[in-house]
Amino acid sequence: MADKLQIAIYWGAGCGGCDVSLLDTNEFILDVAAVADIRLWPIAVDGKYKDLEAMEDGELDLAAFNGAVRNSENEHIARLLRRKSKIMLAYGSCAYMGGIPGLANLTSREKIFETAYLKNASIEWGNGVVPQPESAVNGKTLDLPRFYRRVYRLSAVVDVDYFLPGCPPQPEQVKAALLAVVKGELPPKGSVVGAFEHALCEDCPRTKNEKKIKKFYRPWQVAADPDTCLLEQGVLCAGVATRSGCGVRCPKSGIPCRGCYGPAAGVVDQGAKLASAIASIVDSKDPEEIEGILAGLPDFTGFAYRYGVPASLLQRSYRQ
Amino acid sequence: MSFEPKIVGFLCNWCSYTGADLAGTSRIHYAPNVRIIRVMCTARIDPTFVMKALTDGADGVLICGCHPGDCHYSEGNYKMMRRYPLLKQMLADFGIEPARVRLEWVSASEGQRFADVVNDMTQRVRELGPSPVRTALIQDMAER
Amino acid sequence: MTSKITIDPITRLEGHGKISIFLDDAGAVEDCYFQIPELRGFEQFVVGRPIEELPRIVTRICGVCPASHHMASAKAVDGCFGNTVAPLAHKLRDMYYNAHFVHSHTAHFYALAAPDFVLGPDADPAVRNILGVVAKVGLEIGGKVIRVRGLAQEAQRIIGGRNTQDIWCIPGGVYKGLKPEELEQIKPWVDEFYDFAQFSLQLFRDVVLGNPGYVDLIVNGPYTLDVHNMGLVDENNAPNFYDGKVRVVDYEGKEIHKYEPKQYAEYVAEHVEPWTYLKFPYLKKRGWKGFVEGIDSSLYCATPLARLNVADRMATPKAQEGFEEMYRTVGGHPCKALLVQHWARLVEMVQNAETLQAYCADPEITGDHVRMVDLPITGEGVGIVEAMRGTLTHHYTCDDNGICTSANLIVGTTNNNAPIQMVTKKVAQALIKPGVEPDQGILNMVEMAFRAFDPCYSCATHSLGKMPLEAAFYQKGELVKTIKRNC
Amino acid sequence: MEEHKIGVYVCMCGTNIAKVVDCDDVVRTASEQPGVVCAKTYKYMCSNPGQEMIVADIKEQGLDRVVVAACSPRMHEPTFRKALQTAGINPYFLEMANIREQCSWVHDDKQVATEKARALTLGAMRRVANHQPLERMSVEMCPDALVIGGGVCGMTAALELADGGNRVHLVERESTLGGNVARVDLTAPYLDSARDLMSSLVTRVEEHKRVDVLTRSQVSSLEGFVGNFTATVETIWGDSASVSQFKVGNVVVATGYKEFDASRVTYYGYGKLPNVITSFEFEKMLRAGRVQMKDGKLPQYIALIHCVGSRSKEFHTYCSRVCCMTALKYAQEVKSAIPSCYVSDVYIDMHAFGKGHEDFYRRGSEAKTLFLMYGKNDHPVIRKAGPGDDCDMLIEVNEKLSGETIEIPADLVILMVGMEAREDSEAVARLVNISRDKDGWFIESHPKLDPVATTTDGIYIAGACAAPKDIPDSVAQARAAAGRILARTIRGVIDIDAVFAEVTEDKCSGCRICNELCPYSAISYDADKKKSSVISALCKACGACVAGCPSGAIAARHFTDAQIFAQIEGVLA
Repeated sequence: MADKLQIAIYWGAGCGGCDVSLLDTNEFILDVAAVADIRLWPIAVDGKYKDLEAMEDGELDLAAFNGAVRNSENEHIARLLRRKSKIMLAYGSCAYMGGIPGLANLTSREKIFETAYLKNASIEWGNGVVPQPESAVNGKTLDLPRFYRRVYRLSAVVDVDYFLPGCPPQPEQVKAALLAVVKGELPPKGSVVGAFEHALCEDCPRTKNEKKIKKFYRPWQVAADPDTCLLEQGVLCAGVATRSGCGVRCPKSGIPCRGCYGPAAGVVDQGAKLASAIASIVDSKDPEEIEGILAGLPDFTGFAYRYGVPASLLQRSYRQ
Repeated sequence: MSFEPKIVGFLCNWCSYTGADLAGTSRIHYAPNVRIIRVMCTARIDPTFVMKALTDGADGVLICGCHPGDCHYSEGNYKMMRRYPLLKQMLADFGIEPARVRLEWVSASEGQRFADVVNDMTQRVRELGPSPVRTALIQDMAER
Repeated sequence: MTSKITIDPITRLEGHGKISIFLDDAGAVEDCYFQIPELRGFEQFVVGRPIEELPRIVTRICGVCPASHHMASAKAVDGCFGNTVAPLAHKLRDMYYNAHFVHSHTAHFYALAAPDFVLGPDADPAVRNILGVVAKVGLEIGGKVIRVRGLAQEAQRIIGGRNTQDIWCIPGGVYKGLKPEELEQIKPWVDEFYDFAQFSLQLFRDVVLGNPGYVDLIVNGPYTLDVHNMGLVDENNAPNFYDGKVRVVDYEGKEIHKYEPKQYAEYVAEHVEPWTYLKFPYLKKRGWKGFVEGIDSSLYCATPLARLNVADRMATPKAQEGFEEMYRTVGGHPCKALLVQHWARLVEMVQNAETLQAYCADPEITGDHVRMVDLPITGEGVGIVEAMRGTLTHHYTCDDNGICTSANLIVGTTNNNAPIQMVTKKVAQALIKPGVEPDQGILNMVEMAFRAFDPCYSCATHSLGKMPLEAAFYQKGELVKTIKRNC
Repeated sequence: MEEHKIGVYVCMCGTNIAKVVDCDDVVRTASEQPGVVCAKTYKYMCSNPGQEMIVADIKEQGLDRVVVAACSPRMHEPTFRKALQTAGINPYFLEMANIREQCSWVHDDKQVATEKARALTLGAMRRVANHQPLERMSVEMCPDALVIGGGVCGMTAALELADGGNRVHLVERESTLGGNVARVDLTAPYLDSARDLMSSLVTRVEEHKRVDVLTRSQVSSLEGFVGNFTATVETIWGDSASVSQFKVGNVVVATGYKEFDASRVTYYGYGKLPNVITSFEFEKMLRAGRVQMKDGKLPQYIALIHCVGSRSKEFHTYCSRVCCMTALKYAQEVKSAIPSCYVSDVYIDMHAFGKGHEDFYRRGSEAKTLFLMYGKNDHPVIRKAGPGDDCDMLIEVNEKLSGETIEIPADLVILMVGMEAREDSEAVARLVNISRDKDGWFIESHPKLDPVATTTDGIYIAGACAAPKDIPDSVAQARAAAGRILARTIRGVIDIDAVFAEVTEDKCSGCRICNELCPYSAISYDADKKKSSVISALCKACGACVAGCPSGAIAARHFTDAQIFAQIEGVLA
C-alpha cells in the first residue's frame, strides 16, 4: 500500500463539475485506483476528516483542490490539505482563478444576502431572517462558517504547486496531468498543467483574417458564419485571450469562448488584455463613434473576467 | 496634513514626455504628485498598466499622448483613444471612480498645458481622496 | 444540561452538510438540525449580466446536473424573448435532457445507492463505494456501468456540442442542430441505454427485492414522511422532465395544485432559518407552519418518487410496466416510503431511454431550423424543469437591453430541505435512545434517511456521494466517545 | 530573477538639481536597496570626469546595471550608453531617472521634490534590474534602386544613382520618357527649350548601361523592407503584358503631378467659349509654332488668367508655384510670335521668388504687357463680344490697384491651370507604404530637416509628387534622394535599431489582431504556419502590437511588460 500514491480530492466553493470531469475519464479512473490510494474524495470515495488531521504533514502525495475559497471553512480545509500534501494542485478554473463563483466579487456580500434572503419573488413575506455565523435556537447555539466579504482563488490562501485550468478541465487533460504525477514527470513549481502556452485561436478551425470592427453583435442577434472567426463577425469571443487546452468545444459549436482556461501563458490579467486587443481593432478614429461601437459590448467586464475576477489585478469591486 | 495623492503618469516619448521636459526647461512649476513613466507611444499602454498602478497604490493614473493626427507613429494615439472608454467602463464596474484615470493630448510644445493638466488632475484626485483599492484589500486580509 | 452530537465531518468533508443532534439530560434526542453551511450567491451575481449568457453561467450552480440548470435557464431566457422558440429546438433539448438523465441516474444508482444494497449496509466501509460495487458484481457489469454513463455523456456532447458544462441553448433555440451522421452515431447507444435500464431494474429485483430484510426496511422502516409531492407532468399527467405543468398531490393521492410555471410564485414560497444558508420552500397558499407532517402540512417532497406519485401514468409503455410493478410491490400509489426513490429512479430511466428511442426514430430530428434570430426582448421568464433531484425553477427579469435585473432560483434539493430536516430528526429520535450506545450502524441509518433524497447540495450547494459520518459525544462539554464510520 | 550589481549615480547638475533635491538623501535611500553596489552623487555626471567615474566603477566593482538620476534621457541617454559601452557592458543596461526637467526645475519644496526624486530613481532601479542586453542588428543592403516615374525628376535621380555605380530600374507608365516637362516649349526664366533639356536627358538615360528603362510599365507590388525590397513590374506590349521581378534596396518615388482640370471652373466658360484654353493647350500651340484662334485667325488680344484652381477655397488652397513665371514666359513668347498682339496678364499676386524670377518679371513688364490685379474672391468675368467689337471676348476685371472696373478685349484667353496630385497617388502611397496629406501630396519624414525621406525606411520622394515644384527644385530633390541612397548603399549593410517588437512564435495563436495595428506594415502573417511575425527592420517600436496582442506573444524590446511593471512598483514603493 505504502508504495501507492496517496491522493486527496476535495472541493471548496465549486459545483462538482470538476469531480464529474474525473468520472468522465471513465475506465481511466480504475487505472488510477490501481496505482493510487484515494484517501479522500467526497464525491465517490469515503474518507474522514479526522483521519486527514491525523495524517503526518506531507503524508499525501497529491491534494487536488477544486472550487474557490468562499468561506472560512473552505480556507480551513485548504490550509489543512496544503500541510498534509507534498503537491497542492489547484484543480479547475475556480481553484485556479476563482471561477464563476468569483463573479460575486463584482457585487457585495450585503447584496448577496439581501437578494437571497430578503427580497426575491418567492421569499416568505415579512420573515426578515438572515442566516448568522452563530445563532441560538431553543437555547442551543448553532454555528455556520463565515461567509467572506469576497471570493479568493486557492493560491491567495495557500501555496499552490500546480494549476489545472478548465471549467471543468477536459478529461484528456486530466489524464495527462495525473499521469505526470504518477510518472513523477513534473514541470517546474507554479506551472499551469494540462493546457498549452498559446491561445485558443491556434486550435480553432475557423478561418482568420485581418480584423477591423465597425459593429458588435450579441450572439442571438446574428446567425454567424460557421467557418470564419466569430470576432471578425462582430461577435465577442474571448478565444484570442484564452489559453488553449479545452479542445475548442465552444467555438466549434458556434458559441463564443468565454475564457474558462484563463489567460495565455505569461499574461497577467486576462480581461485587461482582451480589452486592449478588442478596443485596438475598433474601426474608427472618432471618439463618439468609438464609444458607440463599444456600447455594443454590454457587461464587458463580466465577460472578460467571467472565470477570473478574483484572479484579476483588481480582484473585486470597490463600490462603497 | 491634507491628503496628497500619488499619481502615475504614462507619457509618450515624442510629444508628451518632451512637453513635460519643456515645462521643465521653461521652469513652469506644477504639482509634484505625478511620477512619470515613459513609453514610446500611448499605443504601447495596455489597460493592464493602469490596473497594475491602481493595485500597487496609485490614487490616480494620467495618460498623455500626441494630439490626434500628430502621432509620431501616425496612428498610435488612436489605439489608446479606443482602449480608453473600455478601460473606464471596466474601472467603473470595479467601483473605481472614473476621474481617477485620465487621458490627455499634450504636444511637445505644450509645456504649460502639461503643467495645467497635472495641476487640475491632482486637484480632482485630491478631492476624491485616497484610492479605495489598497484599504479594501487590507480589510479583506483582516477578515481572514 | 444538554449534550450535543455534531456529525461534523460531513461539513468538513463534503463542505456542505452538517447535522447537530441535541440530547436531553436523559440522553434522548431533543433536537436535530441539518445545516447547510454554504452559499454562493448566484441570484445576485447574475444580475448585470447579459440575459442570454445566464444558461452558460448558472450551470456552475451544479456540475453534477448542469443540464438541468442549463435547460431551466434556457426556458426562463426564452420567456425574456417572448417564448418564441424553433419547435425543433424544443425536441432537441428534450432529447438532450433525457440523455442527461440516463447519465445522472446511472451515476447515482451505481456509485451512490448501489453500495448500500449491493454490498449491504454493514459491509466493510473501505470497499463500500463504486469500486467496491464493481468488485462485487464483477468487472463486466462495472465496465457496463462506466460505459453507459460515459456514452450518455458523449451523447449529450454530440447533440449539444459539450456536456459538463453545457453551452448549447440560445434565445429562440439552440446553437447547433443534429447532423444525420451524428444521429447514426447515437442510435445504437440509445438502444444500449434501454437494455441497461431494464438490466438495472432486474438487478434491483434480484439484489433488493430478493432480500426480505431490505424490503422490510424500505416499506416499514422509519423512512416515511406524511408530506406532499411535487412534480412536472404532461397533458396526460405523465412525468415530463423538460416541459409541462407543475402538479402537487398530497400523500393520499389528492391533487392540491396544478399550475403553469409562470404562476410558481403564487404557489410556492421560501422560509428562512438563521442556522442554515439553505431556504425552506413550502406551499404558499397554506403558509409556513413549521416542520410539521400531516394532511394539512404545507411541506412537500420533489424527488423521483414524488414525480411518480404526482403522475397518473408513465409516458412510455415499458416505463408504465415498471411503474405498475413498483407500486404493486410497495402497496399502492402514491407511496410515502422514501427509500423507494432508488427504484423510482430506475423506472424513470426506462422512460428516458424509450423517449430517446422515439426521438431517434423521428424523421424531423435532423432538420436545420434550430433557432430564431434577433428576437425582440420582452423582459421576463420562468423556466421549470425536473432536475434529477426535484422540480427546478429559474425566474429572470431583464431590461430593454437584455441585461438581467433579477433572478430567483428554487432548486431541486432545496424543495426537500424541510423533509430532510424532519426525516433526519425522526430517524435520530427513533434510533438514538437513552441508554442505547449509538454506534456506527445507527449513524448509517441516520445517514440513509437523507441519502434517499440524493441530496444535491451543490444545487443547493452540493454534495454527491456517501456522507462519511462521525459522531462526537459530549458529556458536560467533555468528549467521552467518538464513533466513526465510512458509509 | 538573478541578482544584479547596480550602480546608482545622482547628478547634482551644478545646482540645477542640488538646490531643490537633496541628492545625498536620494543616494542614501538608493544604497539601501537590494543589489545596489555603489551609489554616488557628482556635480556634473555628464562631464568627462563624471563619465570616467562610472566607467571606473563598472570595471572595478563589476557593475552590470547602471541608473543615472539626472536630466531628461532625451538629453544624455546616448552619452551614458556610450559610457557603459566604453566600460565594456551592454549599453542597454542603463536607465535614467529624470530628476531635473521633471523634478528640480518644476518643484520648489525641497522635501517634496526629494521624495519624488527618490520615487523616480527607485522606479529606474527596479526597471534596470529587468533590462536585457540588446544588440543592434545589421542586414545586407542591395545597392540596386527602383525609380518610379520617368519625368525630369525620375530621370535625374536614375542618372545620379547609375553614375554613382548602382543599377537602376526606371519605371514609366507612358510609352515615352519625359513626363510633364516634355509637354512644354520653353522654360522660364532663361527661355531655354525644354525639348533640348529633355532629349539630352532621355538619351543619356536610355544609353546608360546601368539604367534599365521600363516604359508602358507599372509597379504592381513592392514587398520587403529597406535594403531588401522585391519589386514586381508589369509591362504592357500591345495587348499582351509581361511581368518582371527584381530586388532593390531603395526606392525613389517621382511620380510628379497632373494639371488642374479647367472644366471644373465654370465661370471662365472653358469648354463653351472656343477661344478659352488652358496653359498646356497653349504650350502645344507654341511647340507647333502656330498661335491662333479656333477659326485659324491670328489673335490680336491675348489674356492670361492666373491661379486657375489654385489659391482658392473651392479647389486648391495652395499656390502651384510655376504658373506665374510660365505666364510671363507666354507674354514674351507671344510677343516674339505675334509682335502686334496685346497681352494682358490678369493675376492675384505675382509670385516671383525663384532665382532670376524678379528680373524676368521686370523684363516682362517692360515689354508692354498690361498687368491687372484681381481679388482672390472676385474673379474676372468673360463674355462674348458684340458684333461691334473688334475682338472675340470681353473680360471685366475689378482692378485692385486702381480700384476701377476695367474691361479688356481678348481673342484668346489662357487659363494658367495649377498642379494637383495624380489620381493614382493613393494607390502609389499604399504600394510603397507612405502617407499623403489632405491634398494628396506624399508626406516627407520631416518638412524641413528631412524633405526627401519618408516614414518608411528606404522609400524616398522627389519632385512634384510631394508638392508643386519647378524644374530646378525637382532636380535638386532628385539628386538629394539619389545622394541619400548612395550614401547608405556605400556601406553595403544597414543597421537596425536594437529596440523593436518581436513575436514569440510558440505563443502566437495566429489570431491576426496585430496585423491591422502596425502603421509600417511591419507585421507579416504566414498563412501556412498560421503565425504572425515582426519584420524588425520595418518596426519603429511604437508598441501598438505589443499592447494589442491578447495572448502576450509580442514583446517590446527595452519596453517589456516586466520592465514597465517593475518601474510602476518602483515609483509607488
